[in-house]
Order: sequence, then C-alpha cells, then structure tokens
Amino acid sequence: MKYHVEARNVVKRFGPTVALNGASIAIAEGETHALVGRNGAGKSTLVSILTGLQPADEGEVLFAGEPAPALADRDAWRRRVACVYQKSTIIPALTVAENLFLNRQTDGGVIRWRALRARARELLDTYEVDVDVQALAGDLSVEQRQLVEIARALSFGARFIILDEPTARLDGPAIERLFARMRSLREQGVTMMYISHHLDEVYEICQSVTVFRDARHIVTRPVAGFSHDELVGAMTGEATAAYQARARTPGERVVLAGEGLSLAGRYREVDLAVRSGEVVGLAGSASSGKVGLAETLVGLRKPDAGTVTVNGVRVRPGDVPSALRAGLGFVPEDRHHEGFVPLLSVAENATIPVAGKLGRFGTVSPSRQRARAVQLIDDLDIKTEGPGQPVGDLSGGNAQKVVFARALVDDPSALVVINPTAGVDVKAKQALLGAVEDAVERGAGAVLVSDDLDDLRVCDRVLVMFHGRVVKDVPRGWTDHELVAVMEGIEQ
Amino acid sequence: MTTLTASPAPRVRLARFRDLTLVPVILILLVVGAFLDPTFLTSGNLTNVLQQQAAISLLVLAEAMILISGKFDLSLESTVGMAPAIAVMMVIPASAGGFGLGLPGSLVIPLCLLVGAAIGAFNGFLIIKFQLSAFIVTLAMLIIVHGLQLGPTQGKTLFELPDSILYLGSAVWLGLPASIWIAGVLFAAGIAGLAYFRIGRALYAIGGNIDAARAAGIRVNRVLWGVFILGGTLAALAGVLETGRLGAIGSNQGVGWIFMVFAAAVIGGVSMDGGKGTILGALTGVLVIGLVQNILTLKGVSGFWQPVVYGAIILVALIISRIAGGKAQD
Amino acid sequence: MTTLTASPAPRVRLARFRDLTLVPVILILLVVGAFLDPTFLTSGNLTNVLQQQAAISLLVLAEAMILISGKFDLSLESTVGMAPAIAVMMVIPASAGGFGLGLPGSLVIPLCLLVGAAIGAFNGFLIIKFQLSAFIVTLAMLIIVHGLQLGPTQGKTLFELPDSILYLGSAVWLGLPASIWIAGVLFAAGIAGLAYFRIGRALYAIGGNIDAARAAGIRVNRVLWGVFILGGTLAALAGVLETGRLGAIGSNQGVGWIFMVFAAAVIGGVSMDGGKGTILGALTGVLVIGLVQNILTLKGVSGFWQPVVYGAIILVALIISRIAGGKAQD
Amino acid sequence: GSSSTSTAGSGAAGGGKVGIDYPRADSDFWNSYIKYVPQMAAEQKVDLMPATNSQNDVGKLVSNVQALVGQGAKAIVMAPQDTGAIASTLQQLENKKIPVVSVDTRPDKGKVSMVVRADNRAYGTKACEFLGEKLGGKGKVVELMGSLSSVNGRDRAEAFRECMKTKFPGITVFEEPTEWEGSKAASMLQTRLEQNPDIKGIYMHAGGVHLAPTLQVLKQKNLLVPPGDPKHVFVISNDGIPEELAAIRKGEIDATVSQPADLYAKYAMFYAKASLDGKTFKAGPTDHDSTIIQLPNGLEDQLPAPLVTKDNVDDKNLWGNQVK
Ligand SMILES: Nc1ncnc2c1ncn2[C@@H]1O[C@H](COP(=O)(O)OP(=O)(O)OP(=O)(O)O)[C@@H](O)[C@H]1O
Ligand SMILES: Nc1ncnc2c1ncn2[C@@H]1O[C@H](COP(=O)(O)OP(=O)(O)OP(=O)(O)O)[C@@H](O)[C@H]1O
Ligand SMILES: [Mg+2]
Ligand SMILES: [Mg+2]
Repeated sequence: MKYHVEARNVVKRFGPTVALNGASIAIAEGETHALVGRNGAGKSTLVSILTGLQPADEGEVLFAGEPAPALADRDAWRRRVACVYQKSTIIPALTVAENLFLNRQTDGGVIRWRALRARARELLDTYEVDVDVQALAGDLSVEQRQLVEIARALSFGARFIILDEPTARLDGPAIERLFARMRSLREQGVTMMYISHHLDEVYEICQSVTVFRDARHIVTRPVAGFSHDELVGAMTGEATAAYQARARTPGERVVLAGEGLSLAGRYREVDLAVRSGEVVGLAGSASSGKVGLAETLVGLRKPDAGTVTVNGVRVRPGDVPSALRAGLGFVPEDRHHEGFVPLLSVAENATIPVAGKLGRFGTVSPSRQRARAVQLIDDLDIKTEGPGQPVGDLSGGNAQKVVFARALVDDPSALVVINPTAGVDVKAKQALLGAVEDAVERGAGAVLVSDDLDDLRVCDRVLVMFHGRVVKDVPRGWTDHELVAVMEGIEQ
Repeated sequence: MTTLTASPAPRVRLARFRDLTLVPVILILLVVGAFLDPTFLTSGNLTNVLQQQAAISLLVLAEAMILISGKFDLSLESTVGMAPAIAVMMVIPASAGGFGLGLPGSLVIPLCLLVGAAIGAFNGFLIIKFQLSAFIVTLAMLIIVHGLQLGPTQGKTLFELPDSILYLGSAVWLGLPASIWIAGVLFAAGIAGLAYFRIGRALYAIGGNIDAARAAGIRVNRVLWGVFILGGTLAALAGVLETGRLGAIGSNQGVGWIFMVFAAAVIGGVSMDGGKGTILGALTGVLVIGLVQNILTLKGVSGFWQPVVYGAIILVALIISRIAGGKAQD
Repeated sequence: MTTLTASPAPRVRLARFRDLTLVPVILILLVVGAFLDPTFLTSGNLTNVLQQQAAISLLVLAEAMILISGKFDLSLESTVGMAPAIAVMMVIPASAGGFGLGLPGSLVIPLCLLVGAAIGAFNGFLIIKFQLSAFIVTLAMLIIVHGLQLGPTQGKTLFELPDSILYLGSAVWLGLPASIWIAGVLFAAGIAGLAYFRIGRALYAIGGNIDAARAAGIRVNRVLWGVFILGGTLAALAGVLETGRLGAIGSNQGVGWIFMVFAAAVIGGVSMDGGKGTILGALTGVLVIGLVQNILTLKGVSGFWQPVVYGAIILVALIISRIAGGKAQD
Repeated sequence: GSSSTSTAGSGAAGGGKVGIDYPRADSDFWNSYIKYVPQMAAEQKVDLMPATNSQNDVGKLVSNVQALVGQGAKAIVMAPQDTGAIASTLQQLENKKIPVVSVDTRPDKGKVSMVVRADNRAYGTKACEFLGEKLGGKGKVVELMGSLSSVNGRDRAEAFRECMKTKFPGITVFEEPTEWEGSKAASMLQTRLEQNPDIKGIYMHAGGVHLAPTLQVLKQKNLLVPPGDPKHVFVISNDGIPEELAAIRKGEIDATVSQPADLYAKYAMFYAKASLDGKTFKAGPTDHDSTIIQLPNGLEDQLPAPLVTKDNVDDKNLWGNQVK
C-alpha cells in the first residue's frame, strides 16, 4: 500500500511531558483521514511535526515515501503540506487580504494591492465568507478569523492538507460549506488529515480514522464499520455511555436577569430571566448577537441601555468585578483572549476570582491555593503535570477546562458559559456539561451560549436570536431541524 | 492525592532557581574581585557597594513591578532629583534658594514622597485613562520632570538642606548604613508582596494577559494606577537616600540612571513584555551591576575603555543567565 | 461587484489616514510657528529644519523598521559617532590621531558603512542565534560601541577629516543640502519597500506574530538579521551626514539621540510591540520633533524651562494623534 | 606676605599615595588634563594610584572616592563637576584627615586644602570685553552655552551676561543652551543666523565641542571671511585646544581664552604632594603668575588664563602649542 504521508515512531518531549511516545500514522493517497484522541493526546504536536514547525526528537516523517525536507527549507514543506493550525496563525495587525496571501503577495517584484484584494475577494467568495478583505484581521470575530484561516490553507494547491479542529469555532452552515469544499478537494485527489472532537463529523467526512491515546497510536481503521461506542472506547480506554441530559424542575427565584438591553450593532431590546435550577440556551446563527448579549450579562461589554441583575443585585454595567461579586461565574468566548494568563500556573489561573478568600490580610496561601486547584483538577479531569504547570503549556482542551475551573471556583449562583466545549474531547465535554448541570442542581441558574446543538440539549429552554433580537423561546424537546429553522429565520 | 502534591515540589524549586540564574555570576564576580584586589572582599568595601546601590535599587524595585504589570516608566530617574529638590525648596527660605513658603523642615520627606506619588499618578492618568503609550508618555515626563527641577532651581545645586532629608541617607543603624536597611526592608516587602499577596499576583495576571485579568475580576485600572503611584513614591524615596548620601541635590541627580535600572531588572530576569520575573531576580541584577562597577573602580580601568569592559561584562552575565535559565529571553 | 468595490474605498482612505494622525499636529505647528516668528515659514528656515533632522531621521527610519519587526535597537546612537570615527582613524595618518594604516581617504565612507553593518550583524547574532533579550543586548552594545570610540580616540574630537567624509553632509545639490536628498530618497525607498515588497511585508508579519510568520514560510531569522544589519548601516550613514554637517567627530556624536528617535517613531504611530506603524508615520514624527525644536530655538525659550515646554508639546502631540487616530496606543 | 611655591621636591618622603578622580573622558580639554597628570606626577615624584573616572556623575565620584580611600589614598585630587553634592564627602574626608585638592571647580561647602582653577567668570568677562570692543558696542551676538547644570558653564554665562548688560548695553545676546553638544550647537546657530542674518559675534563656551560645528555653519552661510571683510563674524572661544589655535592662525576665529590644562595637572600634583608633606599656604601672589585667594572653606590658586589672539597665538608657553 502506498501512503501519501507517513510518520513513524515519533517521540516528542516537552521538558518532563512526553507529548508523543513512539506514535505513528499512515495516510493513504487521496483519503480524508481523521485523527482523534482526548485532549492532550498529542494530536496538535503531531501536526506541528508533520508541517515542519518542530523537529521530532525521534522517528521520521515521509511524504510519498521520500524523507521530509530539512526543517529550514520552509518552501519545500509548504509545497507538500498546508495546514489550519489549532492555534491561530492570523496576524491581527494586517488586513484579511494580506493574511490570505502572506509571504506570497507577489511572485517577485512590486506588490499590486488592487489585484491582491481582488484575488482575496474571489477566494473568500468561493467559501461564501462575507468579510471585507481590507478589514484588519484583528477586527474580525473569532469565527470569521477561522474561516479566513481555512480559506488560506485550502488555497495553496497543496496535495496534502491538515485541518486541526477547524470546526471548533464554526456554526452549522459554515461547517456545511467547509465539508462541501473538502469533498470537492477529495474528488480532485487531495489527501487530508482531519482533527475534530465532533465524532459525527468524522463519520460524515472521513474514510479512515486513527486514534491516539496517551501519546501513543492505538488503532487505525476505516470509518465504515467502526461504531461510535467502539471509537469512544478506543479514545478513552474504557466504555463510555453517551451523555444524558438530566431532568430538573427550575425554582422560582430569578438569579440572572437582563431588562431592556440594547447595544448598537449587536442586539436590541432584549429581556431575559434565568431562574435558579434552570439552564437557558442562547442560540442563533452568525452575527445574531448572542455572544454580544452574553458578554453584556457578565460585564465584559457595557450596554447602551438596560440593566443586568445578578442574584437580585443590580450590577454596574460593563464592570466584571461587580458581576463576579454578586455571584456570577463565566466562561468567555475565546480562551486565549480573555480566558487565561499563559505564564501563570493552573492553580493560579483557576483561583484568581477567589484569591481574596485563600488567606488573611490580602495574602494568598500557596498551600490552600494548591489544595483548591487539585480539587478542581480532579473534578474537571484536567490533564496536567500538576497545579504548578503554566496553562500556556497545556493542550487546547485542557486549557479550556482551566477556564471552566475559574468560572466554577467561587460556587457561582449564576453561570454564563459561551461556547464552553470548543475544542474539548468527548469525555471532557461530558465533564464540562456535567459541571454546568451540577452547579445548576446546587441551585445556580445558567446561560449556555453555543453553536453546538448537542450542548444545547442540556438546556431547559433555548432562546433563539436572529438579527439582534430574541425571536423565540423553544422549550426542551426540539429536534435539530426545528431549531435550525428558527435560527436561520425561516420559521418564527 | 499524594502523587499530585508530591510531584509539583521539584518544579517549584526549579522555578525558584530560574529567578536566580545570576547567582553564579555573582559568585564569579566575588571570586574575581577578591583575586584582583585585596580591598574587595572587606566588609567595609562590600558595605560601600550596598550603600551605593541602595538608591538605585529602589528604582529597580519600582521598575520591576511596573514591568511585571506590563507597563513602562522612564520618568522615574527624573523624579529622583526633582522630588527632593521641590520638597526642599518648599521648606527652605527664599534666601537659600527656596520658594519661601515657610513650611517646617520636618515636612520635607512627606512632601518629597507626595511629589513622587503625584508624578506617578499623572503618568498613570495619561496612560490608563487616556490610553496613551506608556513608553512615550513617560519619556516626555522624563524630560518635563527634569525641567521642573531645572526651572525653579535655575540649574543650581541645592546644598542648604534641612537635616531631616539628610538623615536617612547618611545615618548608620546597627553598624550598617540606614539606606541599606531601608532598601532591604522594601525589597523583602516587594518579594513577599509579589509572591504571596493577592495584589502582587494581580500584577502578574495583568502583565501576562490584561484581558484575562479583567475578565477574572481584577480591577486592572486601579491596580495599574496604584503601581505607577507606588513607583513614583519609591523614586522619590530613592531621591531622599541619594540626597543624604551626597549632602546636596545636584541638578543632575538621577539623570542617566534609567538605563542601568532597566539593565538590572532585565538581566535579573524581568521581562520587558510583562508578566514575567521576580523582585528577587531584580535584586540579583542590582547586585551584579554594583559589583561590576566596584571592581572596575578598584582596578582603575581607564575611563576610556571602562564602558567596553562594563558592557562586555553585562553581555556575559546575560549569556550566563541565559544558559543557566535555559529559556529564550524577551 | 460594484457594491463590493465601492464599500471598501473609504476604508482604505481611513487606514491611510491612520498613519497620518500627526498631520494636524504639523499643521498646527506650522501655523503657530509662523505666528510666533516671521523667519519660521521662510524656505531657508524650513530647509535648515530638514537638514538638521536629516541624520537623526535615518536613525528613525532604521528604528522604525526594527520596531515593526518586533525587535529593539538602542545601540544605533553609539554607531553614529563610532562608525565614522573608526573609519576616519583607519585612513588618517597616526600623527593626526589615526591608526596609521595608510588606507586611501576615498575608502572612508565604505569603511564607515561596513563598521555600522558589522555592529548590526553582531547585535543580530546575539539576539537571534543566542536568543538574548534585544533590549538588554543593544543596551550593552550602546555602552560598548561608545567605548570603542572613546578608547581609540582617547576621547578626543577628530578634526582632521578626509574630504570625502565631509562631502555628503555639507554639499548642496540642486539648491538643497545633499543630506536632505539622501534622507528623502531613503525614506521613499523605505516607504515603498515596506508597503510594496514582500520583504517589507515580512517585517510586519514577523512583528505581528512571529510563529505565524514562520509558519507562512518567512525566513524569520534571516530577515531579522538583515534588518539589524541595515539598521547599523543606516546609523553609520547618519554618522557620515552628521560628521559633514559638524565638520568634526566629537566624542559625544549621537549620544542621547536614541530617546528622540523612539519618541519620533512612536508618536509617528510605530508600535513598541511590533507589527504596527509605517515609515511615513515615522517621518511625520521626525518632522514634529524638528519643528518643535526649531520653534523653541527661534523663540529663545529659557534653557531651564525649555525641556518642560518641549516635553509638554510631545505629550500634546501624542494626545492629538491619539484622538485623531481613535485607537488606544501601546 | 607671599608664599613660596617652589617645585623643589623632597623625594617621596613624608608622602603617601595620592588618589585621583577624573571628571569625564569625553571632552578635549579634560583629555589633555588626563594626559598631563601622570607626566606631572612623575616629574614631581608623586605616588599616584590608578585613576578613577566619575563620568560627570557626582554619585559615581562619591563611590570612587570611597574606593580610593579604601585602597589607602592619603590625599585626593578631584574635579567635582557638581560643586554642591560633594559636601558630605568632603566632610567625611576631613574627618579622616585626608586633604583634598579640587581642580577646576570650587566646592560650595566642605573643607578643601586647595582649589586649582582658572577663574571661569573671568573667561566670560574677557569674551564679553573682546566682542564688545570688536563690535563697537552694538549689534547681535550668539552665545553657545555649555550645560546649564554645570557650574563652569553657568559662571561663564553669568559673567558674560553681566558684563554685556553693564558695559555694552547696545549688544543683543542670544543665549543657546547646547548641553555641550556639537549637534545642538550647529542647529541652534544655523537657526539663529537664519532669523538674524546680521549677527556679528559668537561666544563659544567650549572650543572642543563648538569649534567645528560653528565653522561649518559659517562656511555654509559664506560667512567665513577674514576680519577685514564687512561680513566677518567675530568668534571667541574657550579652552585653547590646538585646533582653536590653528583656527586663529588661519583667521577663522579671532580669539580664545586658554584654559591651562597643563597647569591644572601640574599644580594639582604639586598641592597634593605639598599637603601630604604638611606644607601650608597663605593668600597672596605666587611665584607662577597667579594669586591665591582665601575661601570660606579653604584656599584657591587662581591660575592665569591668557586671552589668545592672532598676536600671541604662537607663544610657546600656551599648552595648546605643547601637545601633539
Ligand atoms: N510547547 C509545549 N510545552 C510544554 N508542553 C507542551 C507543549 N505543547 C504541547 N505540550 C504538551 O504535550 C501534550 C500534547 O499536547 P497536544 O497539544 O499535542 O494535544 P492535543 O492532542 O492536540 O490536544 P487538544 O485536543 O486539547 O488540542 C499535552 O500534555 C501538552 O501539555
Ligand atoms: N470586535 C468587533 N467589532 C465590530 N463588530 C463586531 C465585533 N465582533 C463582532 N462584531 C459584529 O457584531 C455583530 C454581532 O456579533 P456577536 O458576536 O454578538 O454575534 P454572534 O451571534 O455570536 O455571532 P458569531 O456566531 O459570528 O460569533 C456581528 O455583525 C459581528 O460581525
Ligand atoms: Mg490540539
Ligand atoms: Mg460567536
């Protein structure tokens, strides 16, 4: 059998961490090959080795049977492989057009900006990405940025493309467009490696799948005939049941309320009330304003009009500390941006909101901090060397769990989580959704903003937003089709 | 449970060592110094080194905190001369070059610290409220504050000073100059404050990711403002110590210090990008610089070549601490 | 299609304007200057301003490129004096203070540029290959390079210079000083290079996100090294222009410039964090600083208060450009 | 009565080590001084320690003095550029009975056994008188000042200002604060000439830094013409470095006040050794064309600082004619 790409017995260590321990993968010519595994299994590390960003400590990489080019020869790598990295490689201070054609603005000689913009617009049009090519990439939403990265990677004309969790930040229609594109590339004979924590996507788009666990290769099999449970079993090393949303009866007390909230360009005249023991979903397609609304509830944004009440306390608009003091916990949309301080430890990141309660006279007792962190690491099953490891060194999903830990650390009575399971593996997803439900069972009320319909299943009701307004309050028991129709504005 | 708590221990110790990458450099300097000059290792000489570095070390302490919180303050060096000069002029009679306000001489130190705090507050105001670049605001303030000393004093040295401002910089407590005690206590407070206090940890969070710090409920603006005010106050106190050591306030007091302050902080492991470094590390940086200067003075290296030797030693210290620390710097 | 092309047009214009937030400041200065002194708006005086800023503007050009690529170079100011001094000493006879190598006088400019390039290359080597902090490496180099001028010259001013090194800084071409032409051409090249060439755009990419730049296939180390070498060469050329303007190489040539260089670049919109700003913006920064200095000289503001006025104007310029630009600075 | 200041040495007897600190290494005048010192010390058999350099920073000067004393200096020669901030150090040295010779500057407070210095106020006055006479008491003059925070710069500026005000009220003076920087001097002079093309006189505080830029600006403006020409701008300088003397010979500048670097070095060594030998001096004229005056905190030997013009520029005794 001829493999288009092969990695053999790759070992990669980061200090004491072994990210890859003799892992191998072999991808056949022209197939779309899934790589799955729990957070921290070593997937992204393999990606950086397959794209020549990092050297492997041991082992080898082959392209079409030939040894990989030297690390310094970036052009040779770029001819062989294009990649959407998990971590953004967008340069915020440059325009979208320039980001799309970075380091290939011209074949030589003077850059013709007008032509470049036209090419960029054309490229984005083929993906139906509606952004101004002259906007600065830093001004785009997380989702738009991701689309730009995907468009860029696919535009190289490389015969091998790696997509590391491209859909973690995309909503349904965008994912559909991506898949359509991937199918047509496959018809042209392009080989792809696809990483995702959404296993149904793996079944939808891939032909075979490789599972990594604990830095090792576990199994490679065709997707057909590999049952969902078997796959999850291979990833986790144990039998895992699908997540069952729990039934509850919400209380009467309103723990989180917004009245008459408006923010120009984002949302208008929104009222909402979350009761104790209730999970309220917030759904909507791109630009519906759901994230902006959620960020207003937690104080990250200041509304033009309206008030937010947490636990009966009217919080100062646009003031996070006053919302936290009133008993709120939240998970922001972008963990890299607002979620964690990369150089600080897991323990420290998780306990910032309760730093005042971990010692007397303004001190923070390191032992109490560590004890609290160890408990959170246990609860949320965070894979880390210990509470002292900097969060910047964790894998994406584990960093997300740390952000979650920070939201839960003060036992909040109101919880706002935005795309909480972005980039989180199946089992961790259950842990995180379980953590939300646990908090709610302890009497909290929660708002869950998500593009992922699976996440929304834990909600007691889902508020659907469209063009900045709440258009419908959908009670539990909806089908995917119904909800999507409302989100697209097709049915009211 | 035991495995979890047991494993991090070595890491912590390693992390602590990372702040102390200059310790080998200090040891080498001590050995080399002792070898080059018999006076060097005498307690008298080492006390002199510490006393000479006391004032500048307070600036390093201030700058380290400001850098850790991700900001920048160049104007500290001008405060060293201006704050005591203005404070003194408020209390001495017009005949001795003062404003003739007739305030009591005992007020001079509080006034001086107040002036320093006010400069810090003004810096903070422009940088935080107006969202201006810290580098350029404090660069302009470096020039302005120095001008605010030159203008009123007409460039003259103030040498008729109230005793109260001379005391701290020249007194000896328990056999050691008071300025060493003061710097020592403040550094101890800084080390503890940044390691074990909520407010100190907040500086790291702000410097490491200001948005995350804000989202975690830290009152970022308030903390940053406080740091600038504290920085200005420490610079004014450094001015008090320096004034006592020199017995007068020259119009150039503090001028040119800021480069050495940054050098000490950065070779001591404090990052210019914020969120990284410790006060203890900054202290080792101060010591390295003080020892190098002392050795060069003792050896009487020609004034022309002194900068070359001096700069080369800083580079070597940097390389040693890079190798000992094992991480790329920024 | 028309709607698509129509909407972005105003954005371009806006983005361009963002580099030019200092234009209102320049206009205000021109009006105020004309109002304060009749000489100010004469072509003779404005030519003088440009000539006086020519040398420092080359440093600003160099520093802007280095800052845009996310690095830092403080040592440029020392190169301004050291590179021409060493080059001159290589060609003049020992009796005039040279090394007595007997090289022909026509080589002095190439030698000078070579020395500048070598300093840049050494900086780049330490920063890129050794991964040391750019700030502290170039701070040490600032001291060392200046020492490498003081040492060989024994601190003396070099008065006996070959004509070739005096020519560029003192010649007049087509009615304008040659140094203005040279600076103008180099700025034009810099503006075009950073706006229309891949290599120039690579600087933005590297300064904006070095990992992304590397992933995009940019040879990051090579480009950075090139920028440091170019920076050193430009600083040496600035030294040639300054030498020609002053007719001698004093031991303090260039000393103290670097603060003004940063001030010009940063008020001109170049970010200290890398990846942001334009050469055109930096040029407006140079002009603002030159005009302010000229007006202060024309008005004969008292030397003691001059720094206060000067610093205050920089602050005001900063605030105006902040308001005109509408974005927080960093 | 006059005191004997014969240089006849009595060997290295009663002596002890002399520590010396140089104020800076970046000006031509001080570099000449630095070159003269070891030579003069050898001539007078002074046991000189390796010199320190305080780089114009009084904080460093204090540290350096501490180190010198720590290494066994029995007398100190210094040139404190900041005359106030050295007071407490002088106090400490007095307590330790270590005599101090201060060169070029006169400390405001604290005991000194001798100040060796030319009178900087006299420089300003001489320059004022020279320019005043040449310009016939009217016209415009540019004064390129040194650093305002240096005493010497301030003394020259104040004396020049006072003299102009009282003796030549018809002359307008433009004071330019150049911070001893050639670059600033060139820019300021160029701008001022643009504004006032009828400027007829220039007073430079320091030939070392101001000479070349001034000549370059005058040349660019076609003002570098011989004294007879109506366009001539009269230039008087300070320091007396060889290049100034050469410029006087060429007629490019008209005069300079020669600051005696050699005598500074010679008498610094002389008085340091004398104080170690226990010799004392009294106010009055000396045997080397100078006068010792009494200060509240010691004595000052005011060395002669001759005005050099085309007439006496070839005088062998000028220090600027002795170096090469
Ligand atoms: N630069 C680094 N320094 C230290 N440790 C690292 C570094 N990069 C990755 N690791 C560690 O290597 C392991 C594998 O990380 P990797 O990012 O490959 O996981 P992943 O499978 O992509 O996980 P996820 O699904 O969460 O993205 C993790 O334990 C992580 O903490
Ligand atoms: N930083 C920003 N500056 C300007 N406009 C923005 C910014 N972020 C988002 N927007 C715009 O605000 C509108 C609402 O965005 P919001 O993020 O609240 O909606 P959303 O439903 O979460 O959208 P998405 O799913 O795309 O994130 C959209 O038109 C979006 O493009
Ligand atoms: Mg990953
Ligand atoms: Mg969104």
